[in-house]
Amino acid sequence: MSARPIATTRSAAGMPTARLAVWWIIASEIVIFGGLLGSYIMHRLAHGVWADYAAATNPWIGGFNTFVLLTSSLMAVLGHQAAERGDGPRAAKMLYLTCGGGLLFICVKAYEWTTEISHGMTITANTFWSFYYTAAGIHALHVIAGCIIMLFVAQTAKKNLELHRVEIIGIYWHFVDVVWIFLFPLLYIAK
Amino acid sequence: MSAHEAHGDEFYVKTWAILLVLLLISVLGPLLGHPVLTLITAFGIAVVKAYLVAVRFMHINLTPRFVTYAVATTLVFMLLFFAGTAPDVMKNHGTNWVKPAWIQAEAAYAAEVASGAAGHHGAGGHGEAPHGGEAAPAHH
Amino acid sequence: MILESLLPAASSYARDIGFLFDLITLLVGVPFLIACYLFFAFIFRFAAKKVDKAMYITGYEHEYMKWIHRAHVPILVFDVIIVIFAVNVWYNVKQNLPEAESTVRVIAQQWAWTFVHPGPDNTLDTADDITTVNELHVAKDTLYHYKLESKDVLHNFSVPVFRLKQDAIPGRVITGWFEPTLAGEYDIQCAEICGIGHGLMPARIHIETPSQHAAWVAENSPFSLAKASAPELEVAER
Amino acid sequence: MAETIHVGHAEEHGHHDHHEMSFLEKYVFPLDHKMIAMQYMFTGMFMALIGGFFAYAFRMQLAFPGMDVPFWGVVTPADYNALVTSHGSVMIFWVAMPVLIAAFGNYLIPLMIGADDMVFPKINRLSYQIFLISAIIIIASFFVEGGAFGGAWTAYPPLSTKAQYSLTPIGSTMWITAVALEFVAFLLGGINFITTAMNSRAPGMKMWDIPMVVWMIVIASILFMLSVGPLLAGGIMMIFDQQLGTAFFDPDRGGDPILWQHLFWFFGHPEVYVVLLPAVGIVAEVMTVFSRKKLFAYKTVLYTAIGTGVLSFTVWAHHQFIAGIDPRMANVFTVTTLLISVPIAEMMFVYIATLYGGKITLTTPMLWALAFVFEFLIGGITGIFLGASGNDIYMHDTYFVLAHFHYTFYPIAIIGTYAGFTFWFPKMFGKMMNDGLGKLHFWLTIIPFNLIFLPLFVLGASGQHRRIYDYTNFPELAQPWQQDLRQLATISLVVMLGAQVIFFYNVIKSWMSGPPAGKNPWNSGTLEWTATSPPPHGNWPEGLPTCYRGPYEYSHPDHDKDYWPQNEPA
Repeated sequence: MSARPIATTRSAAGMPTARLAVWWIIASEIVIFGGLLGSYIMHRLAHGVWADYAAATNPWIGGFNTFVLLTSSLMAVLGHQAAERGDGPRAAKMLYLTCGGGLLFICVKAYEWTTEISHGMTITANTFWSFYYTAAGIHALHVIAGCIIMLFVAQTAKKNLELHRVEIIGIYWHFVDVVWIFLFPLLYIAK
Repeated sequence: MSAHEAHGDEFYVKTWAILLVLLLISVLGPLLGHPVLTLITAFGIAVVKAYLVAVRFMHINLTPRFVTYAVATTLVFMLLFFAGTAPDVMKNHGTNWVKPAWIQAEAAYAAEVASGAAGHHGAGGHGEAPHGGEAAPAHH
Repeated sequence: MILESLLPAASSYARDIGFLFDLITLLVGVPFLIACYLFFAFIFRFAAKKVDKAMYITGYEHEYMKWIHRAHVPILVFDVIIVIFAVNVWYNVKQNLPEAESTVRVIAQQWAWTFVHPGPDNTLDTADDITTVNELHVAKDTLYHYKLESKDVLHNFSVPVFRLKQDAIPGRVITGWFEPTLAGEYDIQCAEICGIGHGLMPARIHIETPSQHAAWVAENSPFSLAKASAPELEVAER
Repeated sequence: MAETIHVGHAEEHGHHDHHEMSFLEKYVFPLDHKMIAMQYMFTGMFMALIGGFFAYAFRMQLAFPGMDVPFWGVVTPADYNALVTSHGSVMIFWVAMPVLIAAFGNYLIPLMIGADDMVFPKINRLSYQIFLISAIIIIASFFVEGGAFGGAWTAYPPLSTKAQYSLTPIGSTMWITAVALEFVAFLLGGINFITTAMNSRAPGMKMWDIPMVVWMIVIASILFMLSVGPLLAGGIMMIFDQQLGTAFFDPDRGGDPILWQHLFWFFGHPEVYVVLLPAVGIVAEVMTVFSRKKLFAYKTVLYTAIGTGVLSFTVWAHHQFIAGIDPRMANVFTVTTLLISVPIAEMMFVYIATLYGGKITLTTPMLWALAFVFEFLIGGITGIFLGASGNDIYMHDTYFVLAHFHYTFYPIAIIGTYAGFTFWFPKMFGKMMNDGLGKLHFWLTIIPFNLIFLPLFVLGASGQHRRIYDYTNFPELAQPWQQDLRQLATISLVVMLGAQVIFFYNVIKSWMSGPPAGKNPWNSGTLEWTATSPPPHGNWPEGLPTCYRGPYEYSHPDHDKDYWPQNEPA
């Protein structure tokens, strides 16, 4: 691995480069989800019949998944605390737990989707389900991507290296959590 | 990152506990069956939860102010997008234009609700795929 | 003036749009010429040959900045004038819907136009409607509503001599109006790309004097085509 | 395109890294921001040639309908649609964006703010690789069954989502995939530009000491990042509509085709300013150097840029006035659209004011910069005609629109690029360009450019619609004088494209055997001119510079030389 440029170590804006970058990533992600969910809300408010479609979603599974993500977020922030204290192995352990949460989330999601699809509620059933699978699917992709990156971060953190990355991936993970916090009422609760 | 070192792990566990209580409320809210209440418990609480996560987990208040502004700007732009787009997408008619198929579908749905068959859609989605598709506007 | 010199104006609002075009030309043309004059004057006046050393101007000095600020005044005024006239024309053509004397239905599809004329009874969706492909017949000095639909993709009902343009959108019926003021035969073009045949959707609009138009209607109504006694029936229906 | 890359190869004097880098590491998978910039630059120029060739093919068809176009053949309606679609997409997404933002951004930001590299070199490299893949996909779409997508660069559904309408089952999906990938590439690049400029400035470089072009690229990147999201989401929705059979944009099954137009133009309009601002920044650098004068009211330029950027998010529906949106909305968007003329006009005034009191030398880069101001002025004022809703009823989708946005995009993408490229060529390659050949190229580009598009204003005003492959089908558009104007435009285009040979000859010849440039051939004050030409990996191996003053301290009364480098202690 080549040496990190001096540029990366400067912080004229008053915060470390990686943290600055992750916030910009989040800003650009907000508009991706914002555009999608905005379109969804427009349709949802306009079509009364969608409330009936939404009734077929299972809020208990959705609620459980919210619980899983919130808990994994807690693990991520505890990992960050450990990293602040310089405790790499504990940070890594917390990140692995976070990953476990992500994995559980995906598994529950997979179960939920298989059930729904086998009951005929496919992505082409109607536009509500199209939005449902698209929004939740893009979110799930973020969860998977977060998990993969987190595994790499945990690998280095275990050796007490690059501990600042624990915070960065944590912020990203919290953002994924926040997206789900909004997806959950939009897709499962509002009826 | 030094300002939040005052917090111990308990602080985060406590926050997590609050989030779980809020989650429980938002799941149970709809069971009361009051639409306005559902709206509050679902989205009001989502905003509170998001705020808690952003402040206590993501430490947005400890980052330079411009980050908050940038995030706020994206939200404002999304509202703008919604405001500009909704008059076309959210309406079934407007100044000098109508979406006839949509209006028909709505009328058909209203008739169905009136005849007490509204529950059919939710259940119908479970049963047969073709019905789910048929219920979409414009097929009537 | 400018638009009319390029293409005849054949609708009641075509001249309004022509006037708006002239107005904008004037209001942006004058500042443009002034800006160009200053631009080239500075380039020649301050050429390296003629200047010993450049001035040191930050641009914040009041004596220089005031010129930038002053320039805003006419621009804002011109903007306001343009907005007022533009919105006025827009309101007349698109938002306001004057009482119709007749209504035609325009249906776009890949790649042809179908026009439904109301027929002798001057009412759409009756048995005597006259349906034509790629030719629209209208009477001069009659206020028409059009109901625009599309069967497949986006199209655009564009009649350049009317200065009229409106997208046809599947799933929507869009209503608008026009009042032909000039007899003749003109183009209807599709102005929204609609696939391979987009360039092959030339329809024609036939603007006829009321008597000519009545004759065309009589000749083409389903009854007159079916039976020789149609004219009587037409009179009876009226 | 790996072959084109090493045109950009330049002798490297020193390395950060101790081991000698292999050819692959250095030119194909580089981490050095300058080499990535060169990759973007030459990929962009290659794509510009392709886009220019597309324009040549369809303009020949318009001027001489049905002719057997040399190097292409007979242009069928399907060909014509594919050509105009790809010309638009390629020129905006694969030429203007990579060259103006990515190439100049990558090259200039670290050098101008006194950093040794971008903050995330690997993300930077990944950004280029994704971009390259997207470029390959868009070109490859010409060779699949059914041919390339032909639904215009705006890709309005249902034409773009349903194969039975577009007749390009694979081409449509390849188009939207390529565009989406390109956006991902620029999101990655944009994050790099923003964080680098925000965080990695040289010690002492305050907000108002940042060169204008850096500001502009950063603002443009922010605009891009905040506007592209809805379209990315829309792109995914469109791919699902095409391939999975969902109905997001299908009115028959509960969707709405207008939704796509909003998603598209919510991005599409800020996109204009995304490419405009870097060009404006480049022109600021060139104009100050060659008029030996401080930029007139630096902060004003900056505020107008930010103002334009914010306003650009509020005007998008002026592209849709007659596209079926609710007519009442048009009034709102007319007002915001005309409002945007205020900051843009101010920006142009400030540029003209910068010339006042200067000592102007008309070198090749300066000619390009001045041409930018003049031509963009024309593009700007003709925009008023289209922003005024009443007039747009007639002008929408005519050649007037086409001429208008070519008068904005051409100065931005082509003139701006030439201004920047000829200006920083000595820095990039360490050699001076031939000024005589440069001026010849300038005049042979700028005169034909005006002769292409001025006639198109007239044609547009006479009612000629866009994207029609043969106007002889329409009696009102088949008049002899109109055909003459079309032929004039086409012949001018061929002349202009031919003139580009001079440019490439000049580049290669100057690079091979031009006179050495030295560190600071233009006597410029900004930091990049304090590095060797070309700068080695790490830019300043002897130590990164410190900044003491603003970038445009030309002809300062307290200084004996007429320029005062930013890194010179007081």
